[in-house]
Amino acid sequence: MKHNLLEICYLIGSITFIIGLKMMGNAKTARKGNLIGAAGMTIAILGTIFLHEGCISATIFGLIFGAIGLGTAIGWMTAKKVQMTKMPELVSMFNGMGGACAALISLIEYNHLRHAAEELPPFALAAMAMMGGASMMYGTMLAIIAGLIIGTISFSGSIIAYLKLNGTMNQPIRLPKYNVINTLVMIGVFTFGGYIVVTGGSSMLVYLLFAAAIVYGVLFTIPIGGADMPVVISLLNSFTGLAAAFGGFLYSNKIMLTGGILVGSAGTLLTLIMCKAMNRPLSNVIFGAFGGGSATAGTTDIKGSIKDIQVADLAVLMNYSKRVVIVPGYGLAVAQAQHVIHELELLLEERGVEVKYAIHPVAGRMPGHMNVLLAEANVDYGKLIEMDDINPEFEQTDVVLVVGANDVVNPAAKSDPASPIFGMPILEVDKAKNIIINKRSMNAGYAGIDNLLFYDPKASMFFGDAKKALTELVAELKTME
Amino acid sequence: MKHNLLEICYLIGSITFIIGLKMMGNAKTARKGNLIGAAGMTIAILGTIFLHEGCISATIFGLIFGAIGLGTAIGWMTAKKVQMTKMPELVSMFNGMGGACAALISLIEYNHLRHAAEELPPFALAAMAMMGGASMMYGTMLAIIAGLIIGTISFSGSIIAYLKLNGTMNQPIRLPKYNVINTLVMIGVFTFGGYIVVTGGSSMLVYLLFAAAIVYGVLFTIPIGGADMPVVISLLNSFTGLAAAFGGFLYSNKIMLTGGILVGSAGTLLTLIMCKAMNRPLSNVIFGAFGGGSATAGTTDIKGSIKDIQVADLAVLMNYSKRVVIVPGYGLAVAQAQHVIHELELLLEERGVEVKYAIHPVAGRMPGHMNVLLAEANVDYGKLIEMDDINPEFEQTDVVLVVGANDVVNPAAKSDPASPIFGMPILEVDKAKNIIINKRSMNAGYAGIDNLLFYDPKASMFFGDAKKALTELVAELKTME
Amino acid sequence: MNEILSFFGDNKETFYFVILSIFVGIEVIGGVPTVLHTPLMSGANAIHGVVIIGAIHVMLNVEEGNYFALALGFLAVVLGTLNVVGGFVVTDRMLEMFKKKK
Amino acid sequence: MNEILSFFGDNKETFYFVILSIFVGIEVIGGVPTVLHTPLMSGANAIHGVVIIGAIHVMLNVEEGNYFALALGFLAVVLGTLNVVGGFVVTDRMLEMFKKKK
Ligand SMILES: NC(=O)c1ccc[n+]([C@@H]2O[C@H](COP(=O)([O-])OP(=O)(O)OC[C@H]3O[C@@H](n4cnc5c(N)ncnc54)[C@H](OP(=O)(O)O)[C@@H]3O)[C@@H](O)[C@H]2O)c1
Ligand SMILES: NC(=O)c1ccc[n+]([C@@H]2O[C@H](COP(=O)([O-])OP(=O)(O)OC[C@H]3O[C@@H](n4cnc5c(N)ncnc54)[C@H](OP(=O)(O)O)[C@@H]3O)[C@@H](O)[C@H]2O)c1
Repeated sequence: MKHNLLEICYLIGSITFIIGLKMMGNAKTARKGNLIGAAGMTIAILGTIFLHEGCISATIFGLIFGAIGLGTAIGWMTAKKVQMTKMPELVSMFNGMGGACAALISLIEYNHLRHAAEELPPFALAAMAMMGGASMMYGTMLAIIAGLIIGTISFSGSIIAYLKLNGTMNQPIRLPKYNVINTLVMIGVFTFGGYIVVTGGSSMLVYLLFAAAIVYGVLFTIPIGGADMPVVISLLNSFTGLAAAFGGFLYSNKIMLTGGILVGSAGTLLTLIMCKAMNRPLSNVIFGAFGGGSATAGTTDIKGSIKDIQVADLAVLMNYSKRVVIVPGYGLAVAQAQHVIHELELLLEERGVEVKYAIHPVAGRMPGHMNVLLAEANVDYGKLIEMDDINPEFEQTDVVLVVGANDVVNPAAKSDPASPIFGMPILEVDKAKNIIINKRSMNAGYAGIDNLLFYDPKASMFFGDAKKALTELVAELKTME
Repeated sequence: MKHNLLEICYLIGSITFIIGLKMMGNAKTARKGNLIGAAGMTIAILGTIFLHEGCISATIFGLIFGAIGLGTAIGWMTAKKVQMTKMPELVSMFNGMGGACAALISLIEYNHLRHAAEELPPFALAAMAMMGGASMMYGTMLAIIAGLIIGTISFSGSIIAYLKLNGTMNQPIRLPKYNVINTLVMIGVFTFGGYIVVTGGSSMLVYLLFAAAIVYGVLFTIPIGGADMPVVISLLNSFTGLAAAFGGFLYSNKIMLTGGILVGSAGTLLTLIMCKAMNRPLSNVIFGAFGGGSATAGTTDIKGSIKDIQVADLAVLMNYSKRVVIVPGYGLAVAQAQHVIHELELLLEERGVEVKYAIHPVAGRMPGHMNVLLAEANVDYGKLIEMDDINPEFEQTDVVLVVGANDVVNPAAKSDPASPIFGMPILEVDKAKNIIINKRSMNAGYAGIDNLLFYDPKASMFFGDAKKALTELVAELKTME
Repeated sequence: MNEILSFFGDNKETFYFVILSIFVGIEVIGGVPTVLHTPLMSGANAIHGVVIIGAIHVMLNVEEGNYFALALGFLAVVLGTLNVVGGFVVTDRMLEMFKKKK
Repeated sequence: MNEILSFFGDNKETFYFVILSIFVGIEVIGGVPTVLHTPLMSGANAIHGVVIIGAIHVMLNVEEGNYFALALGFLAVVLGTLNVVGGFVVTDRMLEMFKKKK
C-alpha cells in the first residue's frame, strides 16, 4: 500500500522532470518549468521518507531531517546571495556535490555488499551463483562501481572547474603530452573498476579506485581553459546524471533512473549544442586547441595603424548621433560595467539618441551572459537585440560602441578561412559609420587572435578599463548638457 | 534463446519507428525516415515468424506466407497505381484495414478465452480469482474489448471517409440532433463493452458489440464534410494506433505497444496541429460548423459589381507582364489542371515573364496538396513559394492568376471578424496590380462564404473549368507569338 | 482505491513505458511543417500496421482444427499486411513527389 | 553471446525504459535558444540531484551501530540536498533575471 503510493510519487516526479525540462527550453515557460521540476523533486523526497515501509528510529529520522535542513540552509543561502556573474561557478559546485553524493552512496553500498557476502557461508554463495544470482550480483556490483567512478570524476572535475571560473586557477595547466596521459589514466581507471566488478575486490581496492577517479577528474579538467568551463560543466553535468542513473539501477528506483538518464542525455545534447553555437567540435574543447588565450596572440602581420579617441571627442560624437548600438562583451562583465552602461544609455536616450544593445549569442563566457548581466542592471529587455535582427541595422547606425568585446566582432570570422574562429557568425559592426572600441590594451580576446577591425579606417580605440572609461564618458556627457 | 533474439528484433523495430517518425517530420530526411520504419517493420515481422518457439506446421507456415504475399501484392499494386490526387482515399483505406485487423484479433482472442474458461471446472476459476488471477483476467478482457471497439470504429469510420473522399458520398449526412445521438451511441457502446468486461459476456454479445461499434464509426464520420476528411483520417489513424497498443497489452508485446502508442500520441498531436493550421478547433471539425459548403453560401450582402475578362485580353495582359504569380487552389486539383498550368508557366517564361506559384499551406483538401500536385506535373520545386515568403512580393506583381482557389485568398480572413475564417493567414493577392480569378461560377468555396476579392476594382473573373479555360489561354498565347 | 494502487504497483513498468512512449510520440512530431502533414499521417498509418504482429501471433498459436479462428486469422494477416505495405509504399510515393527536382 | 542474450531478455523492460528515456531527454532539449543554455544546464543540474533519494535510502536502511555508514550517509544527504536546493534556487534566480521587464 505505502509502497504503491511511493511508486506513484515517483511516477509523478518523473513526469514533472520531463515536463519541467521541456518547459525550460522555452524562454516564456522556463521559470515555471524549473518550479515544476522542483515540486516533483519535493514530492519524491518526502514520499521516500514518509512512505518508507517499516519503522524508522527517531534518531535516523532526526538525522535525515538534520541533513536535509543543513543542506537546504547552505544551498539556499549560497544560491540567493551569490552575484549574478558568479552563477556558473555555483552551478559547477552544486554539480560536484551531486557527483560526490553518488560516489558516497556507492562506497556505502559496496561495503554493505561485502559485509553481506562475508557473512554468508561459501556454499550459499556457490548456490546463489548457480541459481543465476551471480549475474544479479555482477549487475549490482557494476552499478556500484560505475556510479562510484562517474560520480567521483564529476565531483573532482567540477571542483577544478569551480576553481578555474573563480580565477583561482586561471591558466590551463598542461603536462607534456597531457592528452596521451589522460587517455591512459582513463583506461586505467575503468580497467581497475572492471577488475573489481569481476573479482569482487576489497574495501581497500575500492578506496584506491575512488582516489584514482579523483585524480582522473582533475587531470581531465585542468588542461581546459577557463573560458571553456561552461561546456565542461555541461558535460560533467551529464556525467552526474549518469551516476544518478546507476544509483537507480542499484535500487531499481525508477525516479533516479528517469531523472538520471534524462539529464544524462539532455546534458550530452546540450553540450553538443553549445559547442555548435561556438562553431567548435567537442574534441576541440576537451583537447584544448585554444581557450587559454595566451599562446597564439598576435601572430598575424597587421598592416595599417590604429587611431584613438579622447573622451571629450567621443562624448561630442555620441551626443550628436541619431542611432547608437552598444556591443557588450566579456570585458564588460569583467569590469562589472553593466550599471554604467545603462546610465550611459539613459543619458543618451534623454538627449534623443536611439540606443540599442547588440547581443551576440556567445558574447561573454557563458550562454546568455550578456542578457543576464544587462537584465541585472535593469536594462529594458526590448532593447536587447539578437544578432540576426541587429545585423541588417548596422548600416543605418551612426556609432557602434564596442565594450570589452573582441572575437564576436572580428571580421576574420567571415573573411579569413585560416582563422580559428572562421565560420562563427559575428556582429557586423564594420558596416556602421563610426566604430568605437573600448578595451584596456591591444591584447587578444578569448580565441587569442588579432582583430583587423581595430585597424579599420572608421574605427577608433577608446582605451581603458570598461567601468572607468565609461564613467568618465558619462561624466563628460553630463557636463555638455 | 530464440525468444531473446526475437525481443531484440522488437527493440530494434521500436527504435526504427521512433527514429523514422522523427525523420519524417523534416522535409530533407522524410523519405529515408519512412524507409527506416519499413525496415524495422520487416525485421519485426520476419522475427515473429522465424523466431517462434515450438514448431509450426507447414500448413500454418504456408497460410501465413500466403496471407502476407496476398496482402503485399494488393497493397503494393494499389499504392503504386493510384493517382496522386487519390492519396488521401488510399491512406484512409489502409487505415481501415489496420483497424479491422485489430478488431479481428480481438474477436479471435475473445473466443479463445471463452473456450479456455469453459473447459476449466468452476472451482478452478474461483481459485484463480482468489489468487489474483481475476485481475489478470479483467486486464486481458479489457485489452480485448478496448481493441475491438476502437479498431472497429477506426475501420468503419475509415470506410466512410474513403467513400466521402471518393465522391461517392459527397454531402455530409446529418440526422436531426446528430450530435446528441452520436454522443449517446458512443456512451452506449462503451458501457456495453464495460459490461462485457465485467461479466465475461458471451460470443453473441461480443458480435453485437462489434456491430454496434461499426454503427458508431459510421455515425461519427457521416456528418463531417468531405473536405475535413484529412483531419478525420488523422484522428482515426491515432485510434488504430491505440487499438494496436491494446493488442500489445494483450500479448505483452513490446513492439505493438511502442508502435501503437507512438502513433496514437503522435497522431493525436498531428490532428491538433492540422486543426491549428486551418485555424479551427477540433470540436468544430467533428461537430461540423462548416465543411459541407452548402448551407451558408452567399449570406453577406455584396456591394459592387464584378468584371469578367475574355481569353484574348487575358493572353495579351499576361504576355506583356513582367511578373506573374499563380495561386493554385482546390479547383485546380478537381479540374486536374496541373499539367496545363505548367505548360502555361513554361510558355510565359519563354517569353521572358517571371512566373512563380504561391502556395498556401491549406490550399486544396489535404496538407501539402498543391506541392504534391504541382510536383506531379514536374513544376520546378524552386518556383513554389510559401505564403510567408510570397506575401511581401505581391506588391511588385503585375498579374496574379488565381486558379480554383477561393478561401485562401479571401480578404475577409483579415478584415471581417464575423467571418468563419477570420484569423486564418491568407495570400494577400489584393496587393497585386491585376487579379485574375479563374473559377466556374460565383459559388463559394470550402468555407461556404462569399469573397469580396471578386468585387475588387483590380479583379477580373475568368470563368470556366480550370483545365478547359487554361487550355484555351495557352492556345491563345501560342497564336500570339 | 487499494485495488487501483496495487494494480498500479503491479504494472508500474508498463505505466512508465506508456508514459515515456507518449512523450516520445509527442516530442517527435513537434513543429512539423504543414507540407509534411499528409505524408506524416500516412507514415504513422503504416507504423500502426504493427498490429499485424498480433495477427501472425494468432495464426501461430491457433489450435488444430479451429478453422474459424484460422480463417479470421488469415484475413487479419492479409488486412494487416495491406496496412503495412500499402502504407509504406504510398508514403514513399508521396515523399518522392516532394523531393523531385528540389 | 548466449549470456548477453539472456541478460537482455531478463532486463528487456529496463532496456526499453532506458532507450525511451534517452529519446525523451534528447527530444526535450531540441532547439533551445542559446540564451537559455546556462539556465537549462543549471536546471538539469538540479534534476540529477535526484540522487539524494539514494542517499536517503541508505540512511533509512543503515544497520544499527554502523556509524561509519551513518556518517557517510549523512554527508551524502547533505551534499544531495545542496545539489537539489542550490540547483533549483540558482536556476530560478537566473530565469527571474531573464524575465525582468520583458
Ligand atoms: N558565451 C559563451 O557561452 C562562451 C563560452 C565559452 C567561450 N566563449 C567565447 O568567448 C568569446 C566571447 O567573445 P567576446 O567578444 O565577448 O570576448 P573576447 O573575445 O574574449 O574579448 C574580450 C575583450 O575584452 C577586453 N577586456 C577584458 N577586460 C576588460 C576590462 N576590464 N575593460 C575593458 N575591456 C576588457 C579584452 O581586451 P583587453 O585585455 O585589451 O582589455 C578582450 O579583448 C568568443 O570567442 C566565444 O566563443 C563564449
Ligand atoms: N489543405 C488542407 O489540408 C485542407 C483540409 C481541410 C480543409 N481545407 C480547407 O479548404 C479550403 C482551401 O481553400 P482553397 O482556396 O484551395 O479552395 P476553396 O476555398 O475550397 O475554393 C475552391 C474554389 O475552386 C472552384 N472550383 C471548383 N472546381 C473547379 C474547376 N473544375 N475549375 C475551376 N474552379 C473550380 C470553386 O468555385 P466554383 O464552384 O465557382 O468553380 C471554389 O470556389 C480552406 O478553407 C481550407 O481551410 C484545407
